[in-house]
Amino acid sequence: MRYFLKRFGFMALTVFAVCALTFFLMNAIPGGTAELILKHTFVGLEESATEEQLNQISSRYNLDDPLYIQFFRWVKAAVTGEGIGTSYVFRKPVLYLLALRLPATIQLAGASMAIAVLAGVSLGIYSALRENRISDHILRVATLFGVSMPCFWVALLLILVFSLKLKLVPVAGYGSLENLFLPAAALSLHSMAAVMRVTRTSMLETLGQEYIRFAKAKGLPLRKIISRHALKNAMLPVVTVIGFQMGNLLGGTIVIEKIFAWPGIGSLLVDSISARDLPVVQGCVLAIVSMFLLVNFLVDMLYTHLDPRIRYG
Amino acid sequence: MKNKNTPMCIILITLLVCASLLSSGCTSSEGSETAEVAYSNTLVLGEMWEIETINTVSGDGGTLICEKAAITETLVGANPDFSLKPGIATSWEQLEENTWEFKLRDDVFFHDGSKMTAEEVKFSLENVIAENPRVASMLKIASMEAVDDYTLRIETSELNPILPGVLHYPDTAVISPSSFDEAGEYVKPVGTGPYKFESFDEQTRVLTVVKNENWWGGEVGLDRMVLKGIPDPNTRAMAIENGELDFTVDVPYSETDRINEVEEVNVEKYKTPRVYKLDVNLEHEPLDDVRVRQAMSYAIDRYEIAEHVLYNVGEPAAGPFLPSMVWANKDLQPYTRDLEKADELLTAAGWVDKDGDGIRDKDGKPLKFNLMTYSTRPGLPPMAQAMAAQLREAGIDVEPEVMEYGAINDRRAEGIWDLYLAAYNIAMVPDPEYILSNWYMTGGPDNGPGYSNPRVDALITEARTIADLEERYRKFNEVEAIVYEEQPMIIVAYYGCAIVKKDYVSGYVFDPTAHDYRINADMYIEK
Amino acid sequence: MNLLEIRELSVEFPAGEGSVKAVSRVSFDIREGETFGIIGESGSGKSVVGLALLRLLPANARVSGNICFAGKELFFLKPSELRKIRGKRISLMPQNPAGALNPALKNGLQIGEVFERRGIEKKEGMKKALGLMKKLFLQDPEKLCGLYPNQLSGGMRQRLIAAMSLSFEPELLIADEPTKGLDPEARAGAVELFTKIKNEYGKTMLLITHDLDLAHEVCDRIAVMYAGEIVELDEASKILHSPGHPYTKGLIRAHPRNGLVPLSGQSPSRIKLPEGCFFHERCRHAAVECSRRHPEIQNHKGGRIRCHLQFLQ
Amino acid sequence: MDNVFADRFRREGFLPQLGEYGGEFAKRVFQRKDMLFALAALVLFAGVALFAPLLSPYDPNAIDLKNKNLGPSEGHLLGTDYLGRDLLSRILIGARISLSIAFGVVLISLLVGIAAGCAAGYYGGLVDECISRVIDIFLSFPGVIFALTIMGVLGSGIFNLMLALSVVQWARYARLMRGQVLSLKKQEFVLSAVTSGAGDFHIIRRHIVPNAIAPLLVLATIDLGHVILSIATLSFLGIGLPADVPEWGAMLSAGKEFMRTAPHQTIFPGLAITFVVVIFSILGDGIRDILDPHHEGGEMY
Repeated sequence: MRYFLKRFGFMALTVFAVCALTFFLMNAIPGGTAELILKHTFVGLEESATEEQLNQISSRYNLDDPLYIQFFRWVKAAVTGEGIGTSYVFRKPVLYLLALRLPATIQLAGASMAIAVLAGVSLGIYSALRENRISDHILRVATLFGVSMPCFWVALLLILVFSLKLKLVPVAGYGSLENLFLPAAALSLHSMAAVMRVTRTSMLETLGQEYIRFAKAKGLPLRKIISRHALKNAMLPVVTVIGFQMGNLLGGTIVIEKIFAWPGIGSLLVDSISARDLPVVQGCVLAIVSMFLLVNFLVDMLYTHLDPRIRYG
Repeated sequence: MKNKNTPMCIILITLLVCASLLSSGCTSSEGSETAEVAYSNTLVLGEMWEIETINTVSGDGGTLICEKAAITETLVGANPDFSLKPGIATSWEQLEENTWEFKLRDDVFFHDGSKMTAEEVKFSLENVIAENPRVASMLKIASMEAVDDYTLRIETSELNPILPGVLHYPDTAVISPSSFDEAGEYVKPVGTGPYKFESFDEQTRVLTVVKNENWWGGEVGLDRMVLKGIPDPNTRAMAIENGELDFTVDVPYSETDRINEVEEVNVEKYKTPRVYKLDVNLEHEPLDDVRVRQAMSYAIDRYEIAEHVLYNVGEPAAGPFLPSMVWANKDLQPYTRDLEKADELLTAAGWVDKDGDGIRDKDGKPLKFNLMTYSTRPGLPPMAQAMAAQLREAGIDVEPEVMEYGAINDRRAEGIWDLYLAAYNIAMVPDPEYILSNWYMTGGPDNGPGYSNPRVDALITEARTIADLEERYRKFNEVEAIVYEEQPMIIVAYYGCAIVKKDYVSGYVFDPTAHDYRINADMYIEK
Repeated sequence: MNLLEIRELSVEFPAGEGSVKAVSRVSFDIREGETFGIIGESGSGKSVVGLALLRLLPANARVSGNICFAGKELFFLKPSELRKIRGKRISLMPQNPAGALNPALKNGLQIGEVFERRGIEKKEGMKKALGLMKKLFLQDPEKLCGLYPNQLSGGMRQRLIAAMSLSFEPELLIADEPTKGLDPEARAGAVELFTKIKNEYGKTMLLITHDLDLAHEVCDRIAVMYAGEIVELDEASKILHSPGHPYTKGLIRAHPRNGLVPLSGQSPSRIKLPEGCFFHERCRHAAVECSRRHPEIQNHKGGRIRCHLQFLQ
Repeated sequence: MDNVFADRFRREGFLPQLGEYGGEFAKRVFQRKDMLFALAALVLFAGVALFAPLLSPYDPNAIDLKNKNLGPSEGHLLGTDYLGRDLLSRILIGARISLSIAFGVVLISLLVGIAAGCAAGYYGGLVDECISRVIDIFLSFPGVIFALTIMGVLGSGIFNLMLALSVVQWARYARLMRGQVLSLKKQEFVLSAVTSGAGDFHIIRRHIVPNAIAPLLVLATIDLGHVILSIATLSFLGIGLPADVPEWGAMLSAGKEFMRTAPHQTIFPGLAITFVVVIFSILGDGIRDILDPHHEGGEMY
């Protein structure tokens, strides 16, 4: 129990620190927030703003208060459940926007992770069982390229082939399964390769263990030995890597969502950063960090489930 | 121990199930797409910006809702030559220096069925004045009064000859009080235009509008229009080619000719009221020397830029106004490239290449400038590169720098810049005074170069009080001629717009006064 | 009646340019009902013999020779046939009970899986296994089944493994170094355990050990291995009380009870074996002949021995 | 993962016999064909980056509007870009930009990481507690996102990019360094230095840093590939380096507009990125395999 308290305490601290960091960072933007809001919403980026217009905006959004008071106000609203601000651009509460966008990101990241884990683990096992055969070598080289290719490049190549040449799936958009295909594939490639390589290594290591030999001596068929004895043990490092990959994946969603016009948190973040929509940036960072921390927490819990030697508490 | 682990498993499994449910959830939304088939006359439009909000009052939805979705209308309209024409106001008159009277149409109904009267117009304008500081400062309205149902009297706080022009600005379009809920929160645009708001999917940011059967202007061409925000030009191009769109604008300029060749798709190139211009920092030596500025203008090959950078989406420009504008000085021609003339001018100014490094110098100092620009408009960075290359051939070393908008503002505020390439709107308000006074008057808000010419100031101030348009425009033509000679801002090219549509989209008429493009009510789909 | 006949068994592992000769030309028989011991230093190849019997060696091992179990050539069996023998007719009790149990699976599952698809109801099998565990001095076996291996002591793990190996009443039980790494108390328990197995179940056993005490207690006949070869083979009492081979003598002298006189020198390199007798470099009695000619194993006084000295005198 | 390195080095007594071990290390490197290949490629690559101005057939910034968007031909081996600039020349110069930024980032992170790690490990107590918390926080969320936010504030540019990526990277080095210092502090030569009255700075500089740095260098090698990917990603999003800088990600970003008419502008820069990252992946994996055989080809991160 103490472990969990400590863990959650740290998670809360991290979220707070990240929010504070983002807040003060974003307010250090050249040009000033009031001017950016004014230009983005009312004037147009290229036109000039008058002092009077600026003052009007500043007082409307309480931008004249010292930063720490603004931040305190934000924290207070967040903690009391009032919300985490209102978007300057969308004219909607940030929480509402996040609720709108989060499912798309979870869907994309979830699908990619599912592909990465399923394909990565099966290919990894296959590769381990065929150690040093041709197919193993091919897979290992493929893995090397998988982790080295930039995912946006992969995405562009996929569009070029599947949308433009073969006309199998739409170029971009959101809504149906066929829209999910390319972004998920592009996003999962890197993680898939990473998962596969770890699975292979860990599988090989596990297959050399004494208890595998003993299981053979017991007369169990190979399939059973792999599925029951090898897999669970081999999964331990894989689970750790999945935790690491989650960070990568969330980072990757930003580019991928941008390319495929996917209405998720990642594209929202990029757009908000260029529009200096501070409350939304803040909200997106908050959401992504929370998601990442939560996934890592779950991964740790899964770890204890897989390995009875580890116990928190 | 067992119990401790089971919840974890359950959580994980739930998460996975959630993910799969979400994906199946989005397949079910396909159902609504098939419903589209029921409307035979639906147009799918690829809008060039992300559709972030439909709020026309406190958000930046004005242009979209008025010009692209055709839900709302402005009091004042404009002809293709930018002269004003009646909108939902039939006529207007300047009664006294600060008093205007607008007569409204008596046959206009809002989409909620209610009649539009002067009271509603007053309410609509008051709302936008309160929320939008930009509109407020352009309108300069002190008070409004509904004289009768179809007469609106406006008192301005100071002399404002451009008031009718401002009322053509899409943010001033009239919306019904039913656009707001009881708490006064904006809900949706209820306008008077040819199309009615139907839905806005905030997740996918798709705006759907349907035909307004009772439009005062007559029959409306389309049953339904679906607007999807696709900010990436390349994606728009691929989407219309793949048949996902019927109408879009501004595919990558480089793709226009190729896409025009694609079956069933055609591309039309137009000029829009926006210019690419190079601000010159007059406070920096030697840019204060008019000969240097003229030489630069002669060194820039506007035709090559238009052809190879803009792919003819846009044209070489002479002055700040489109030649088609009624008030434009039609005598001016774009500077054509003339390296000999540039050499003459620079040599006269004392700049010659003494050390033979290809860059001119004077008193041991090279002729070297930095050039800032930004990347939100795709034509700018390559244009900066091309211009730098062209200027270099005239012995002027220009170093282009693509920067964030905020950083550019800072640099401009601090005066740490030489040249600034930007794309400026020239008909935010269809009136020449707005641009000329903002750009060229001493201390004007958009007078980035710090240009100050008493003759220009006098001409503009003088024109303000002249009611006769011909006379007024003559003054402005003179201003144009002066700045053409002095080149405090080097106007490079007119901004272009490429309209890409399927062959079966008929009746489209390009409106050059629109910000990007305007959807006209006559547009229809030919089957 | 011989249950198992091993003829000319050789095992090599490739290593770099050459190969390691782990076992060379080993031949012996195990009679029905007897306990046959193989003793020798670590690395003498004795465990490899045990693994070779069940074809559990790594894939890269090169094995030659014949092994005939109850009239069947083990090396010619198809994998499915081999699985029918493994665990059911020949059981292996692996060395290192800690490694032989899968740390990620509960004990009960690991016991139960022996019965899977073997024509025995799992419940019935478990009942039998539980009874067996009780007999093998394991208290409260039901509770043990719900635990993970890391929650058991070394001795308990060994008994658990013994119970698994015996649960099918195999015709041959191979016990590989059962006392290795156990503390003295657990070791004493192991001796007791094997005595019990021998007496109560009357099993045919192949006991591979370096533990002379255990061999003394349990074995009927003993083979002594050195550098991959059998150097002496005879009745247990004869080997332990009046050994013929100098190596056996050395082994016995090295035993704590006999004064702990260690054998000098080291086992020869297995990649490049010396000429002549493999033991001559360490042999106190080595004659000229010993370094010239490799001795063959020969019958001698009812047993078999591989030493020139025995015949020179 | 980091501590695995540290332990391994410690176990092997890496530092007292650095030279000897180094020889062994080199031998093992030369035994592996993939690492030899990667090393050769890296040398080639570094050479290209170093001598890019000499090697490139054209001025990478020379604009030739009449010859824009040309496919690969004899005159332009990899074709030209949308302003008629020679793509091969730009990719060659791009090698220099990517590599120098990546080295810069890793170097800054290394220095900051060493300083922070030393302070935390050496002084312990409250200092350690504070620094460790900060490290944990920095490690507990996806780096790209943080870098993106910082770039959004600072604006694009080489220096800003280096700064943003360093801010993201340093914590990994700091954590590793802290672990190193903690175990070194207990070693005799440090203790004897302390008892002989040497100053803290002297001890850290003379005894701790030289003995703790090897595993950090390993991490740095592995990191180079990641940093290059991050640079490309940020530039692709248009917030890393401006589109006119011949950086691969920026080139890709600018070229994607011409994907259909001139796909070579998308394909070649992507290939260049992949190629370099593959090299660093092989090197990183190889070094780790050699130093830590039990961890063969394991976690990438």
